Amino acid sequence: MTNLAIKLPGLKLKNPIMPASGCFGFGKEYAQLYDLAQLGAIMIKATTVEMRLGNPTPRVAETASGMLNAIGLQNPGLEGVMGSELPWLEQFDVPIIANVAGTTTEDYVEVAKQISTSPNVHALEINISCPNVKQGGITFGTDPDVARELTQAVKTVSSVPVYIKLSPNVTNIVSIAKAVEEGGADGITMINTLLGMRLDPKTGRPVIANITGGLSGPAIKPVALRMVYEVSQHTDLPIIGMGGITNVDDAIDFLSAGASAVAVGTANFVNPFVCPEIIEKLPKRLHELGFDSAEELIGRSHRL
Amino acid sequence: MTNLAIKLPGLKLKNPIMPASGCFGFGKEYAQLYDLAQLGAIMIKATTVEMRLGNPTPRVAETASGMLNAIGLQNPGLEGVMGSELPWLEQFDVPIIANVAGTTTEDYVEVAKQISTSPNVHALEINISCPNVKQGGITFGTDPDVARELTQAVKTVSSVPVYIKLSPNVTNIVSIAKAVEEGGADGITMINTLLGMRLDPKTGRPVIANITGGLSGPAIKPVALRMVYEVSQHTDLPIIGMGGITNVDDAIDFLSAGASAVAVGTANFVNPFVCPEIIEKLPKRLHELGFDSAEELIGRSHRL
Amino acid sequence: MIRQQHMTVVSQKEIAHRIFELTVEGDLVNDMAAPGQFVHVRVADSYEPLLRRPISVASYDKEKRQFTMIYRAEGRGTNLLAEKKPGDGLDVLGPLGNGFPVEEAAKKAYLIGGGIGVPPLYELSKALNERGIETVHILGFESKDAVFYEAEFKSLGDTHIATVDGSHGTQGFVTHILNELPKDFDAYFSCGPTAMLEAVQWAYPEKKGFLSYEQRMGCGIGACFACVCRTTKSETDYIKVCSDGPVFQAGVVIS
Amino acid sequence: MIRQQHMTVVSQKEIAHRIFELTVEGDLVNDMAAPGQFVHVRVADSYEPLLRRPISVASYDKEKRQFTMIYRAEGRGTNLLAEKKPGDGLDVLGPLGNGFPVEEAAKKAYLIGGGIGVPPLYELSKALNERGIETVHILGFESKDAVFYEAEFKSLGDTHIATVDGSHGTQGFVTHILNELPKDFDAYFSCGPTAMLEAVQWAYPEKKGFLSYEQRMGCGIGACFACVCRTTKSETDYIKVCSDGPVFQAGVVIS
Ligand SMILES: Cc1cc2nc3c(=O)[nH]c(=O)nc-3n(C[C@H](O)[C@H](O)[C@H](O)COP(=O)(O)OP(=O)(O)OC[C@H]3O[C@@H](n4cnc5c(N)ncnc54)[C@H](O)[C@@H]3O)c2cc1C
Ligand SMILES: Cc1cc2nc3c(=O)[nH]c(=O)nc-3n(C[C@H](O)[C@H](O)[C@H](O)COP(=O)(O)OP(=O)(O)OC[C@H]3O[C@@H](n4cnc5c(N)ncnc54)[C@H](O)[C@@H]3O)c2cc1C
Ligand SMILES: Cc1cc2nc3c(=O)[nH]c(=O)nc-3n(C[C@H](O)[C@H](O)[C@H](O)COP(=O)(O)O)c2cc1C
Ligand SMILES: Cc1cc2nc3c(=O)[nH]c(=O)nc-3n(C[C@H](O)[C@H](O)[C@H](O)COP(=O)(O)O)c2cc1C
Ligand code: FES
Ligand code: FES
Repeated sequence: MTNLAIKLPGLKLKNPIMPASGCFGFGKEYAQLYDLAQLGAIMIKATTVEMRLGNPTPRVAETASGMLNAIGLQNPGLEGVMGSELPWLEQFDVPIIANVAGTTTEDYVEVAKQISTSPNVHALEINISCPNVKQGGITFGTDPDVARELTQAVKTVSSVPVYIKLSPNVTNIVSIAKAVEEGGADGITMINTLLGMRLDPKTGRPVIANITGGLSGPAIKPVALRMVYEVSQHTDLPIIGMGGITNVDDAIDFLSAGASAVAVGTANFVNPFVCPEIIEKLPKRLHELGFDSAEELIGRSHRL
Repeated sequence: MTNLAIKLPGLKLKNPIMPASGCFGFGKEYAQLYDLAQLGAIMIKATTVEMRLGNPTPRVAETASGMLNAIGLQNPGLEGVMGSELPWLEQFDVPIIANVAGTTTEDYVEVAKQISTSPNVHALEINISCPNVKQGGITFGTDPDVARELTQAVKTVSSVPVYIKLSPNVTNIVSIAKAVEEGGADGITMINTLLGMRLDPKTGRPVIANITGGLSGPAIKPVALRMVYEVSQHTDLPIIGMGGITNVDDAIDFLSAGASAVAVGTANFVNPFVCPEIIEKLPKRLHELGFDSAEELIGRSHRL
Repeated sequence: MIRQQHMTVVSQKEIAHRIFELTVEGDLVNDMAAPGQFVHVRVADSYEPLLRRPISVASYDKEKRQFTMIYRAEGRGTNLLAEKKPGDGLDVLGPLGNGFPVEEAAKKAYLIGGGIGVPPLYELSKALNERGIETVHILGFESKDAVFYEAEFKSLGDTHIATVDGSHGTQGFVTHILNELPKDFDAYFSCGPTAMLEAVQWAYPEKKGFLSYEQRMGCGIGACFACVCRTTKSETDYIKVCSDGPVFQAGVVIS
Repeated sequence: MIRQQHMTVVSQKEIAHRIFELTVEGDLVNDMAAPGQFVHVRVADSYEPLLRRPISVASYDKEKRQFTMIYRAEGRGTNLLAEKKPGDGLDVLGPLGNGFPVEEAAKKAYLIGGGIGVPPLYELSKALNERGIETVHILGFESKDAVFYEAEFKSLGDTHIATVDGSHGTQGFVTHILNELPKDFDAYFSCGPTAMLEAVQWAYPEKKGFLSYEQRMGCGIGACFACVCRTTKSETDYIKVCSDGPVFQAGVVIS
């Protein structure tokens, strides 16, 4: 039997496949389609201290093999998430990774402190990389010093292990990764979206109301894979990799590049069953490749 | 009649469409297919002081709506380019933009000084952004101070206007653009490729012998467009925009975003007639959109 | 229940200029619950185009396990959809959203549609007529060659057509017709461009009305927050067009 | 002359396991100059897959304006190609490269092919036979179900088949057969995996040989420097497989 289990700080994953934050809401919609307990974990939508209504619409636009989004961190706020979303998710035997966002360090600290006490939240994912919030947000992910300090602040208050979600919109992602490692992070999740834009050729206007948006989907996979490959060689932190994963071979690629688990974002919109399908196919594919466990695959590209 | 002509430092373009450097060799191959005099200009393959043999193969790999390349600046060297490639191109009434590459500032200065004296070289494109050369190259494009100094050094020796080609693999492309503006650049060309990677899911090995490669093609268009939009608002330099242009509407988008002309790279491999086809379609499309000239379109997205 | 199903194309026909009528077959039809629901269609087994396209259910037949969509081939995705031939497969996610509440009409209903907003009104009209409710159809199109289903609607009740260029029916918008018609109906149902919905809403502030909205979509099932609109309820209230709608009572959605 | 042409599919047939024979029609055939040339095929009008696929010309008929490719449906692109049906269009760039120099054979030639390297040898064999040259075919495949064109080659000359698993012909590689055959030929021509080309080259250092190479390609016409190989000429010499080849004299290419 092929062993899919992966152990990471705070997380005993049945398998290394989970939906990415913002692409799965708080699970309710996909629970209509399949049993969420199949998933390795669930990364829930970003939570901020107060409720947020996000950006004006249109918030999404299609691009070649990708999409842009500028949702703008719409979420019911800490109270809503802890009062209703997380308790509802307790019915499923699946660890929750809570995605934490904010504008100031205090925001992050507040959300991290509180949400990490929820019984089913096994880890935090600190979103220092969302390109769609105007102040704060983005700069945390692009300056190593700021990233280190934020990591330290969040670590101090969190009751569960802390993963920092890195932005790809940087010159040197390894330096950010090292900074958050120094700051005490337990792990890294990467990558968030690439900053992009689409114009309407007829009018010349940006299609997304927010002008720019975050590029995700198969188009960005080569960039994501390269960054996971680099970061995994230069830090000791485990990585949850993502960016354009659409099928079992994409998941294999990220594990090979050095990720210990993977998250699937945009592909959920194209095929809502993509996560259970990858989970189902993974054992057979690992077997074909001559591996007895998912764990053996991790980082094999470095060993060749 | 729709007017396609564009005037840029050193360049009187019949139309704003030209092939991008490295995707058109030195023109010989495409001259078998159509009359090169139709083109607005030609950006020739990077030239280095000495002949270079480039990287081992495989040098290209396909990705979703894109491709990776790691050619490694293979070229016949200054002597070969000036002695045979450029003279051959003199038979066509088309301005040449010579792409200059190197490992040290001295390399760039040497190539710029000499190649800018060729009669049909009307401008230089300084490639400070090639991700496929191991030393030098990449760092010039990621540090504003280094970029400024290189620009100054090249400007001092060049007999023709100097365009700096920016790398998208940076946190803040506007700061690099401003630096090269301060350094005396006459224009900017952007973007070069995004650094990416592909693995073979069977073996876990990188497909490209050089491990990583530069991502180009439709996949990167949203990133390129966003960067042109940003840079054009923060510098006064004219921009030759590129990244994923495949058809007339893509060209329109880059002009709308603030580019004064555009270059077509990867699409030449998919459709070798892409440049003349875009040139042919442009007048009709401009007319449909209510414009009498290509020039009027430049930067219209900022004015809406 | 929402399903993702590989359905089979039964027929595809161009019924007006670049307007296609596409009928597909599969069990997913069993779960259709009301006129006005939509499906999310994957037009190609490729990453480009990547996203599904939302298309309304124009009519369905549970016995035959078939439903029909009517759409305009406009952009990349719908043009690819127009290439599908009988026997081809089609990846459909649905049925999605909540449809029109037929039970809200008592005696007479106005069905007001514009362009590619017209299709869902067809199944709606059938359902209303089955309940003995009189339907009047006010349909707007760009021009004569874009008009479709005129005969079908006529067979169900009074049908008025407006075209922007006047090449067929009244010249102008549906509102031009509405101004001339009596207000003797008890409910109206509308689907079309947002500007039209707004105009209709303003025209009948005192009537019970139900409007079907459009928004750019990601997931189509309520998970991604792409398709939200603010509401008149409170500063912080919002709806998702895909899962809370696409049909909303008039006066609720701020568009 | 190199052309890009929207050709028409005449026929498509699976002639061995996942091996397809595809015949297309168009004026581009007129420019074919020698066996061993290839074409660069766009398999879909989409950005994904993006790049063209290089496929050898297996045979061509100028009178009918048709040529045939034989390929293995393996990855994304060739699998899409396998879906093409008669009447469909196919965007072909070609003819590309330089073929085999038939004039270099005097009396008897060995044609040595492996797997999907076998197809171009078919047109070559026809051309050699037309010139009155005796051809012997030594063809290697994975297994019995991957063997194709055995009868076609037999009708042109002695034909020896090797399969890796021994399910048909000799067990092993083409080199196992070559070891047993006399060296009474004056030229050999070979196409197949690089390892096979190397082995063949080593086997006959004293003979005139011509080898057809494969490399990952971008443009296919010599502009992008994707497909280069170093040569034995000098430290700084190189060739491009697409435009200088794909056929090179034995001993030239460092692979
Ligand atoms: C609930 C709902 C029901 C609909 N029902 C119908 C119908 O019955 N018939 C019909 O012809 N059209 C209908 N539409 C509109 C239809 O979804 C768009 O025309 C279609 O998505 C355009 O796709 P494209 O490939 O032609 O254009 P592209 O320009 O290639 O589309 C690019 C992206 O923008 C999105 N998009 C573009 N236009 C629209 C739009 N008007 N609404 C939402 N998304 C859009 C696409 O879905 C895609 O993600 C409906 C829309 C919604 C939201
Ligand atoms: C000059 C030449 C002639 C050829 N003739 C034939 C032929 O007659 N019959 C046949 O079956 N095959 C032939 N090949 C190999 C054929 O090009 C590849 O099998 C095909 O490109 C694989 O595409 P795919 O979509 O199946 O695979 P994918 O894995 O989707 O391909 C991804 C990318 O890698 C490239 N690639 C993958 N394998 C190869 C390969 N072996 N050689 C070159 N590029 C590759 C593809 O072109 C594409 O750009 C030839 C190759 C060359 C260079
Ligand atoms: C619609 C949408 C909403 C997203 N919202 C969030 C979010 O709230 N927090 C976050 O950290 N990442 C968010 N992301 C980024 C994804 O989690 C993921 O990092 C990115 O999309 C790359 O993966 P993919 O290519 O598989 O989508 C969002 C992405 C999309 C497409
Ligand atoms: C095969 C290949 C070779 C390239 N070589 C060069 C080069 O020598 N110098 C350079 O400045 N850019 C080079 N580029 C980058 C292109 O000029 C262009 O900036 C990039 O590909 C984005 O445009 P595209 O998406 O239209 O290809 C190369 C790109 C490709 C695909
Ligand atoms: S489309 Fe995703 S929430 Fe409506
Ligand atoms: S494939 Fe471009 S040079 Fe050969």
